[in-house]
Amino acid sequence: MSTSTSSSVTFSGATRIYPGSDRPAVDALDLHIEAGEFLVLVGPSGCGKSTSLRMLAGLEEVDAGQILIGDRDVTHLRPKDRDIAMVFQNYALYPHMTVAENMGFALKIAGVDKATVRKQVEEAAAILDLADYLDRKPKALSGGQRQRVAMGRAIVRQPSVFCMDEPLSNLDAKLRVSTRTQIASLQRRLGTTTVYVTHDQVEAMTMGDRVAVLKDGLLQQVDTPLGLYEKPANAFVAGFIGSPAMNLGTFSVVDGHARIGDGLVPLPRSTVEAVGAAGQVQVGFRPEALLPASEGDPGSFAVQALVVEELGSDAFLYGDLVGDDLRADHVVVRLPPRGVPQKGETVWFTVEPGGLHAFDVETGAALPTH
Amino acid sequence: MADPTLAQDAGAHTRAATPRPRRTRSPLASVALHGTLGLAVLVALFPIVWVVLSSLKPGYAIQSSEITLFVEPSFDNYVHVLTETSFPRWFLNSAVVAAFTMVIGITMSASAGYAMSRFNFPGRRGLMWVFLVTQMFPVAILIVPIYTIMANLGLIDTKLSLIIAYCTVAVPFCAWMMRGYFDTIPKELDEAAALDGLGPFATFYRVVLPLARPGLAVTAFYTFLTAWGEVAYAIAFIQTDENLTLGAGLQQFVPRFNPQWDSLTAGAVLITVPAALVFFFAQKHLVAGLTAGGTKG
Amino acid sequence: MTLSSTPGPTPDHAQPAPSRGGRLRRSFDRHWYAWAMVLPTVVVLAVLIGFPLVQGIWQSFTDLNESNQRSEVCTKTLGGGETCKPNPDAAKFVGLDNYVDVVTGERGRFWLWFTNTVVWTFACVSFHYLLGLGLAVMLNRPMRGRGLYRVLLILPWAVPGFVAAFAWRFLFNENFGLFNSLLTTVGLDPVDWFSHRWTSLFTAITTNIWMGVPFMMVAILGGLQSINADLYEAAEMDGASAWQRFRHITLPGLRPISATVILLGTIWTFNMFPVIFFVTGGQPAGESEILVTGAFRAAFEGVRNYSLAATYGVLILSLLLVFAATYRRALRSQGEVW
Amino acid sequence: MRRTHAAAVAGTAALALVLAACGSDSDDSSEQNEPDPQSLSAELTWWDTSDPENEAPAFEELIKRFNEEYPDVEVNYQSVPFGEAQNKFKTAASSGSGAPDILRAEVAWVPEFASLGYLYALDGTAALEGNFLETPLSSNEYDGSTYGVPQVTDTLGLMYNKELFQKAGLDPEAPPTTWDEVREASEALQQKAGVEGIYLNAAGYFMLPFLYGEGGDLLDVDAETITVNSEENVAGLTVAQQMVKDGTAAKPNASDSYGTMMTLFKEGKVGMIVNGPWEVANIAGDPKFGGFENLGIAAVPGGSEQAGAPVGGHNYVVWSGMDEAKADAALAFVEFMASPESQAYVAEELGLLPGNADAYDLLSDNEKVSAWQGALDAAQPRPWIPEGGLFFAPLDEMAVKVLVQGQDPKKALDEVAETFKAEVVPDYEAQ
Repeated sequence: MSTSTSSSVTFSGATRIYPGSDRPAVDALDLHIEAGEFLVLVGPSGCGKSTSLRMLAGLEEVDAGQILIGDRDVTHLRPKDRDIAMVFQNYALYPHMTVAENMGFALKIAGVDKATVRKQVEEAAAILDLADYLDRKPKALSGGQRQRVAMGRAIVRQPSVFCMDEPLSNLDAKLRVSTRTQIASLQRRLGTTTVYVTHDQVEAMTMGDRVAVLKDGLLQQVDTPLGLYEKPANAFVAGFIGSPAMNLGTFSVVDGHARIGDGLVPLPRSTVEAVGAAGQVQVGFRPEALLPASEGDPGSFAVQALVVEELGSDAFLYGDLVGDDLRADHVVVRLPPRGVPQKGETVWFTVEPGGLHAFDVETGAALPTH
Repeated sequence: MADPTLAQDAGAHTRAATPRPRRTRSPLASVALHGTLGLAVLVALFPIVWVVLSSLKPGYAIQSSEITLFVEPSFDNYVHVLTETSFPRWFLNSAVVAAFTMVIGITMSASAGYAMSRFNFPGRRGLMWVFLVTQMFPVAILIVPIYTIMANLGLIDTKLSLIIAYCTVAVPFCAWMMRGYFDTIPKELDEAAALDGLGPFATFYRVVLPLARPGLAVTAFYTFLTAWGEVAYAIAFIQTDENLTLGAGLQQFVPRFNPQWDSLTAGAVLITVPAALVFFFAQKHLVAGLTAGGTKG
Repeated sequence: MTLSSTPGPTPDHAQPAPSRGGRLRRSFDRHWYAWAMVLPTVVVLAVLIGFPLVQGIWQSFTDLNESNQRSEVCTKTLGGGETCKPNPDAAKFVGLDNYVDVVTGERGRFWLWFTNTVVWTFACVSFHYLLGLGLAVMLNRPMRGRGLYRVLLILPWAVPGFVAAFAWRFLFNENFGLFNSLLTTVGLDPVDWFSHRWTSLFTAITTNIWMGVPFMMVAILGGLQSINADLYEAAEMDGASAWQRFRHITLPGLRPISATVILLGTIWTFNMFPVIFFVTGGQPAGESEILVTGAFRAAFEGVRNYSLAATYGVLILSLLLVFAATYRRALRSQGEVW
Repeated sequence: MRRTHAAAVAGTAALALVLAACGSDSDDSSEQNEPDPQSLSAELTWWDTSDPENEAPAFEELIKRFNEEYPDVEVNYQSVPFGEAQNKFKTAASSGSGAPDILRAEVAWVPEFASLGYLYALDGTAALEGNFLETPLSSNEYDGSTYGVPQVTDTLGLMYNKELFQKAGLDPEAPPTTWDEVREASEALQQKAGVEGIYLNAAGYFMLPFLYGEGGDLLDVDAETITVNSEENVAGLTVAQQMVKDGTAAKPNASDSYGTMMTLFKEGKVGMIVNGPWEVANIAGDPKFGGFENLGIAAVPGGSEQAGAPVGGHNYVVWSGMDEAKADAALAFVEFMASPESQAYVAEELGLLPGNADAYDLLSDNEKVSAWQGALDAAQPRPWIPEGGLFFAPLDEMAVKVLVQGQDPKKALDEVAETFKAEVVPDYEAQ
């Protein structure tokens, strides 16, 4: 299959306000996606990720700002003139057409001759392992097959941009994992710019070249998966990315230390300076960033184990901070699988060097930690 | 859902209430159920049967002090109506008027229903109410002003005048119903079509309409029936035998004195048969079509 | 691939124009096809119903009738020219006189017709609904011959209205009708159906119920099939009896469709002209007339009184509007929205 | 006598009327420019309201004959059911489009249509030159002009079953002449023949013989007074009600009482009815009745004052919206249809009574026509005013109230008078 000319995508102050609502669903989104890049839009439901994608596809009005595909301003172009293809969450296959007709429909509309359509459909079907099903109607296919037809319909067109709106959410867990890798590898093979929407941060982390995190219509951060993981721009991103989620809590700052439970964890000087007179800081550390310690070790704090999950390769301890009755949040700690503490035991931990994240209590913005 | 093509991709569709595996009914309950339904069928059929029986009697025996099921049964009345009156012409006219009303009515109500279902255009909510209000003003009072309008358009004594008038009667309800039906067809299909390069009209025509067949069947049936046996507009607008339709034509069998019961009963049976046939072919779709329309209506 | 090449030049409106004209233009660009799709219907309804309706509202405040609608009265003699003189009593504005006359019973019998209409509408719609519901529930069960029952029960719908009216009038005929003959056969006295207000209305109501049940039945049957069968199984697990399942699952599940068909049924029945007109003809002595038929006779017998007809039309429309608004509010309060 | 209408003198024999009424004021101006029938060319539309099954063929035959004389005048014959024609014509005429050039109008419609400007006045035209019966002709007059030409006339008479009369020991050649005699005959029929004596149609028009019989009328047109609730009318109506109450007459139905009356009479289940010439062919043709020989026809029975029945019938009228270029053709057609020969033909075929007096000369040996001679003697014109079309709805209700529901005649008539005052003739004085 020949590779298509792939284009960059640029959102420039793109805003969408639904009629009857005061708050923008997408608020002045600025985002540049390189040609050939796989970008994932992720965020909790209602964050505007789907709306952003639909604005790009031309299915949603753009109330302010611009959207460019390559150098072309497509802000007010009709969907069909944007040279994009989309995979819908429920696939939106035409029930009255066969698989082949579904896949070739766009080409047929564009006036491509029948033989070429058939050829391209067959090529796509071969890639997606759908060759045996071309003459079936969608209702005669399994969920996974339908999903592949939807993919096939998109790739047959060889568009300059793929838009995918949670295309895996209707599959069972196991199929989701395998399809995830198939889509990612297919995208890499085709080299088509792809904007992929999901609410599942695992999907986002595993599939995207870069991941854009949205919340309440506002772009929080765009970075590579690892970049997001290691340098979250704010507490929201920090809490959203990673599984199990980062331990986050607000603690008072005492003499350059954060008081965490009974313990005092030293804070970097730059952090303390940034906290200033506020006296409180939001501190985060990932479950794998805690090291076992003994009582009395400097910078250590105590956790009383409530539940211990043993997964074989890892173990996770869920516990309460000792000495901080006010806090209800549990602390999650990843432990090596052997010799895990018992339920009810009190265990001491320190944060590994560089494993500490600090955020402004008010704004949630990341504070310097070096 | 009677139409399986819709059932799967719609996602939101509930599981059809197909016969569940149930305990078998007790014989008594079974008798009660069939008895009640049998009685209902009897009530539904017997006026029709009575007219059919009457149509087989000679004219003088139809309204008579002695009530009998059969009096010299024959098809003479049918032969008379079909060969010696203008009935065949009226029948043809009715067929033409009903067919065009059906086609135009479906087109109008489906496109209006689609617009109301899919596009959030200014005036949409008001339109739903307007459609309702048009059903509230009595037709009997509207006939004279509508006649004047038709006269100004030069449409008096044309079949077109009837077709237009019948559309005003049938389209509001049908548009309401079609809107409900379109609401059950996933919007993503339209969006997929838009991305595949179809404009709004082509999307409607090539993607949505083929999926709306049950709804269209109901609309077809409803518009057909509206036009087929209508009397009041036909009497007012049609001036010549050339264009007379069945409803109005049959009134000629009921002159001031001396009603032609023989011709009238035979005509009544003949007028009902095509409606019943149309209904028979549409009925498979009726339930599914009204479901969607009604649920969301 | 040629397909992925850039289509034509960018349209001129690509740059958002903040001006008011631009916004209107954008609104048009965005909605023109929606408007185009409703336009034929709206135009036809506006011309054939909207215009007469507005005209009717205006006319109901005048004394317009067939004889005073022209400003001149002309006498044409065949082959001998024409003489015209101004109409001495041309139509004029009379304010609310028509409404006062009608509502006080000065002209016509508004309150008699109104009560008849209410009884008629209520009886017809409730029986339509209850019988339709009962039959639909029965037909929704798996059983032998279900398809046949359904076809036969829907058949009355296919009978044109005036044919049905004629058939029933025939059956109720006092001297030659089947019903009285059956009553006599079983030793009862024949009934003078059309000699009393209520028996006369009864004949019309019976006819209309017969005509209208199939529509309701089909609509409700459709509604029943859209109720999730899981709910019944869950309820059975919870130990609900058949009646409780009907009460707590079937009825609430049918509420959306019921709301629609009852509203439409009420409007249609309220204005159902042919059944009363053909079956009872208003007998005895106009006592079984409903508003539409009464209004028709009052305004269209002899010299037509257009303003009176319009007055009745506006009154009927207002009554139905009040009903629809109240009904909608009641539904809203129960959480139904349409 | 309260009647003051000009045509009141018409209570003389029909044939005498012929002589008295012959178009005295017909001037001969139109005769001079009478067009050549061959050269006349036009297309006319005629709405006929007669029975399309039984009566229409005769009229279509006349059109054929007309075309022999006027080959280029095309007449589009359209049968319009009587019950629809009035509204249909008015709707079309008031909108100025779609009305026929020529209409067969019931006598009461003409003044109403004329007052609305829907008709051409025919004064001074050839169409009015015929020798028309004065009473039918008078129904065409409005405001000093004449708007129509009589086609047929009719009235109500007593129709009876001769065979049943014989069975009951009554003389079939000496029918009852008063309501009291009807009562006696009815008793005989009930007792000896085992059938109902008489069936009274519970409708306003059919009550008129009872009112006229006591010397009553609906309105006094000259004095502009509503007289419908006069003592005479109450008395007349009481006679009718009494006949139903004491069983002399069969209890009428509220709905379709006319059809019931006809069916029972044709079946030989009732001995006498009051009805008009339009039913003669129908009754005579019914297999259960026994043919025309079995049908007796007489004048309506009289009350204490006189025997009186309303005049009915139909006229030819010309729509004022017709293109005047077609005037000659339209007049020629109406003239032809109203000619003695044409009317005599219709009478021969259908048994209807001509409106043209000269037609009776051609029908002297037609027993179906001559049978009505006595009844026509008793014919009285109705008040020919535009509001005439509004009389009968309240009167029909009144008839049902009195005959079917047994209400007090005085009260029922007072209600009619109120309705007349409120809705029909508000300018008239109540009595």
